[in-house]
Amino acid sequence: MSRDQIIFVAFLFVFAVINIYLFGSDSLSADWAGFGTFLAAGITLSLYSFLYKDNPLFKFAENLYVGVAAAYTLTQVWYTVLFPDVVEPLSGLDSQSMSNLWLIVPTLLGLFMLTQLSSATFSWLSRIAFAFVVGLGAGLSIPRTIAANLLAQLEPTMQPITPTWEGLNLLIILVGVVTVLVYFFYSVEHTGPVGVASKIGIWFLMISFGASFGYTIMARLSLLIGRVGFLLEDWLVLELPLF
Amino acid sequence: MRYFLCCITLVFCAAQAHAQQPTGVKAEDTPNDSGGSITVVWDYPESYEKAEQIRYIISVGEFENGPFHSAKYNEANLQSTDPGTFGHGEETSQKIFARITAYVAPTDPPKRIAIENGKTYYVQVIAHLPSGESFPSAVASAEAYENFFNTLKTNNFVLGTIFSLVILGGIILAQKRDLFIRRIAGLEALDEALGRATEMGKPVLFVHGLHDMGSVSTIAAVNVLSRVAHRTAEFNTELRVANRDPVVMAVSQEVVKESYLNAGRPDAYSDDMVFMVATEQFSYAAALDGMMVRDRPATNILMGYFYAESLLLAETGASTGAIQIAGTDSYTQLPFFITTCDYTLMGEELYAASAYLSREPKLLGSLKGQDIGKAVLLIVMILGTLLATLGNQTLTHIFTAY
Amino acid sequence: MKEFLINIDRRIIFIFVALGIIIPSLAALRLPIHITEDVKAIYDTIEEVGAKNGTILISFDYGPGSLPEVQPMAIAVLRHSFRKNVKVVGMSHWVDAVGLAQEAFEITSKEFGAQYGEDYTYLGYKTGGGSLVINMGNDFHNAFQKDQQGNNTTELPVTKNINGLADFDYVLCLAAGNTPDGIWIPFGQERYKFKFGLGCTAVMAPDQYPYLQSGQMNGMMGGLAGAAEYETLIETSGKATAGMGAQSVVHLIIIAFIILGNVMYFLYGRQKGGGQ
Amino acid sequence: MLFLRRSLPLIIAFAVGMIGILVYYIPHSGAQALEQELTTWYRIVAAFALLLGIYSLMRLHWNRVQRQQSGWGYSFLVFVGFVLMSIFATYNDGQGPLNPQVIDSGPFVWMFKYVQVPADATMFSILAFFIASAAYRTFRARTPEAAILLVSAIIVMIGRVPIGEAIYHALPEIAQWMMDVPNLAAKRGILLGVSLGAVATALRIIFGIERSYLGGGE
Repeated sequence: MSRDQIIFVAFLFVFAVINIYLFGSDSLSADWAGFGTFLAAGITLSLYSFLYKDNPLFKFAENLYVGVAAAYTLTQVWYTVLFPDVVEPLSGLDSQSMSNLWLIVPTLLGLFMLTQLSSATFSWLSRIAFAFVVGLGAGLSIPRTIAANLLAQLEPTMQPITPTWEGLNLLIILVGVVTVLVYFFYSVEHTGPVGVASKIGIWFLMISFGASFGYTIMARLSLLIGRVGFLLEDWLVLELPLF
Repeated sequence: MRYFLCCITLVFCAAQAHAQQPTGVKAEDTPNDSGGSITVVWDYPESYEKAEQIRYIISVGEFENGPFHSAKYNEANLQSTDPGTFGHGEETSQKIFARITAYVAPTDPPKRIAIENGKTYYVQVIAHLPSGESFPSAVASAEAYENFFNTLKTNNFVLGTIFSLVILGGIILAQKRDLFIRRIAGLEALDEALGRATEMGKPVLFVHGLHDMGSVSTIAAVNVLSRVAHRTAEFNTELRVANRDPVVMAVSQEVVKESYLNAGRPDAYSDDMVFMVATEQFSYAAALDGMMVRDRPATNILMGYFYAESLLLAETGASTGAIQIAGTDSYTQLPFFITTCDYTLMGEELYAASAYLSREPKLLGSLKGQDIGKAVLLIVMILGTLLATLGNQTLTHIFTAY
Repeated sequence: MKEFLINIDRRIIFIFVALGIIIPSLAALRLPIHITEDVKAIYDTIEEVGAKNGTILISFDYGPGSLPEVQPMAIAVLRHSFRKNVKVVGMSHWVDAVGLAQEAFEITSKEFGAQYGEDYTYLGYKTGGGSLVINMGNDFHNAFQKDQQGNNTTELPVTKNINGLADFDYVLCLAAGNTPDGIWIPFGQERYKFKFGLGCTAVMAPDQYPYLQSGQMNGMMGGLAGAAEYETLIETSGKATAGMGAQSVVHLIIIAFIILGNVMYFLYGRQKGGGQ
Repeated sequence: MLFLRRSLPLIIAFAVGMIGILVYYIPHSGAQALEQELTTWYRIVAAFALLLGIYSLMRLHWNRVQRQQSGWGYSFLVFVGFVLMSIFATYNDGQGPLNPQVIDSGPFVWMFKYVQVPADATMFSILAFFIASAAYRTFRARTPEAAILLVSAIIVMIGRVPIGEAIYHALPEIAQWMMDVPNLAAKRGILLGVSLGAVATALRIIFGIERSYLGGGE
């Protein structure tokens, strides 16, 4: 046996022993909830085995998850969109709900979309559906982007600069916004005053990327804290804090 | 003395009573809506204290001489804070307005009757004092109708139209002649890194992000790949292109093949240079990490849209000592590339690089149009702040989303 | 020593991180939590809505991948709402949020005896993103004709008087993706002018500051730290507060690694060129 | 035929795109009704797009299984998860697929809680370890810019956790200022640029200049 195989077997053994103890001592109840916690712990640890190296246990959990998650999406689409918004209104059509007949249009477009992966004879139908979704999405977004991301962002930038802390902050914000825009300006070479401005822009960008960087690290660590909490409290059933 | 004081109070009360009657009452169709609403405007009382005491009730009737019924309106509107409709001037703070959408008919039980379009309504504003007295105003009339243009969005419409014309104009211009784009430092770094791989006689690894061909970043990445492939063909360096999406793989094969053909080295191309690695995010990263450690490419190029796997890829690449050039418009992943790669194309720089390399009119023209847009925003912001500091907020108000 | 430090197996570093989280999790390391204005603003708004017995909309837009960060926010806000008699309507733009939202409602409604339909409802997931928000803004009952359990929204006491998004006293988005800046602000807040707040993963938080200053968003909770602040404000100790000790310790470890790594980098110089 | 394949999609994209823009500026009830109808359609077509995504994912794995490509066993596993979960969804805790979904009990909920949640939640937490390793081995101040980035990251990381205040009382305020001022400025600059880009891309789509979304075969 190779070293990796020994580690693998030892890992399974330790996991089994712990669980036998947990079920034996009634820390984990012998029902679906208890079995679920056992399974969840198993999946969690299988995924962490990636830290040692990429291995079948990790791939097992990862691929099982992909299938389950795909089916979960399918299920929600059926129960809260397709069934109540399409199937029910169309199957229960009567004289009062004739306006629901319009739903045939998006349903057909949706079915057209599914032809994309079919033979070449029909796949052009999917282009009509894509044209509808992408075209409408583009149209709806243009005025709203201008309102929410351009105008609404310009107005608070253009405020009176007063000789106070707030005024200073407003000035710094103005300098930052302007220089960052200069950095992302491609029609002029970055030399002379433009070069200086774009250099200042880079500093602002770097401070903000630093903030994002710190926050991202924070986020990943929080996730790990959450998982460790699950293993300690839900699986090993420890009363925290111990000391 | 006491008598004298009483007198003054009496005179003052009389004057006050007269002043309690709401003045300047005007009614008109509520602008920028689909009808069913009338806006009533009247003067603000002389002082804040008085305004606090008075309770206004609006009566609506279908005939000039009544009967009038009390109206339903949104109480939150009973003030003058709608600069979009009434402007920013000093005089707006001297007006009060209410939007009426229905009135209550005195039937049993009382019935809510909605304002109809195209029908004349007569309104009266009644001021109620804490003392129980009430003072009705003169009657005003108005008709509600549907509007065809939301004037609050005029600035939005104008800005959008101008910007659209600039972009479309830029694209048309770019089809006629080549437009100037500044030197992009990342592309020079790219050439240097490719040269390094040639010197060392080690392969170059090109890694696509996770998005499919529908994404702008993937299209940009493919344009960069075309340049990379051209160079590796010239330098006779080994190139490997890693993919997650089958369509991106097929497109990349075409692009690499064409670049090798253009460089006069069709013999050096094989389909195996462009390959699928894995479909799942972490499997993709893990497989590529393995490849980096085993084959130790001299140069790693990571282009496209990346998610959390960016760190796994760039960290392993850096630890093998490879020169790494990254480019992504995924701003959350940029910091990881900046700290682990030798050069990073940040956000829009990736698109600019792609336009620079492909010289496609739609990309070049669009980039140019966006540059003009940025220049306008830049000037507006500087001017607007200057003016605002000098006490003139006109420009700020023009560029406000209402 | 130098060789060891440079070529250290990364699995040794992994162990440091694991211990840096496990030990503080076992120990009672409680530090005072600093409240930021952005989180306080959300708390204050819920208080205000409670004072007038109003209704809020919570959009659950996160999946299990950010459960440890965002779920504590959901639970804390729901606790606060139910305690103050704020009515809550829940919905999702993210498909895998459904099970998590359900669980958050289940835990908190039991604690405060909140009644389904009277005090809260969960409408479930719908596709469409921006289109859905436009639909909800124009005609709420048309966008969500039924809740997840099949009840008509025109009949449920908590939703029957909601005709459009403007009728909500507050819209709070709990997000792990682009739903606030990609959907709620441009397609909803921009037009219907409702008060909007956000609870999001730490990854997203820095990107939201422009919207906070412009007032398009009135408050924000970012990441586990934001959730811990909210838990502190409502004076209940939840998973986020408990995690702050470990978070503090492990941040120090990471910072130490960055500094140590850079010191070595400047002492021994950079090594480049593939395959040392 | 060429008209149907090439021109018709472009005409549709142009028409619905222009309607999408114009109804924003028209408060008339007719325009609003049109907007409401079109967005309702959009939502339903978007649901089919999700189905398409799932179908193409499954087809990809099916091809791997069929051709027995290396690692096809894992692709098979995707199917196992998918089929099992779909059966539970159809069963719907005894209610069947034509009733509202049962969301508080049954094997479907169990699978979500004990398979999907732990797997998804764990996946990204793995990165915490790699960040630590990268912190030691690769997060380098290679350039002055990267140095600024790292210093800013360190300040924020200490300032946002309780221990920061214990180390130096003003640290949370400094971190907050960095977020509120320089970070905000840069993010707003990026936002303005990105929004202009987004509007430009949307315009190119509406005017049929950008066609990549229609797939190849032009």
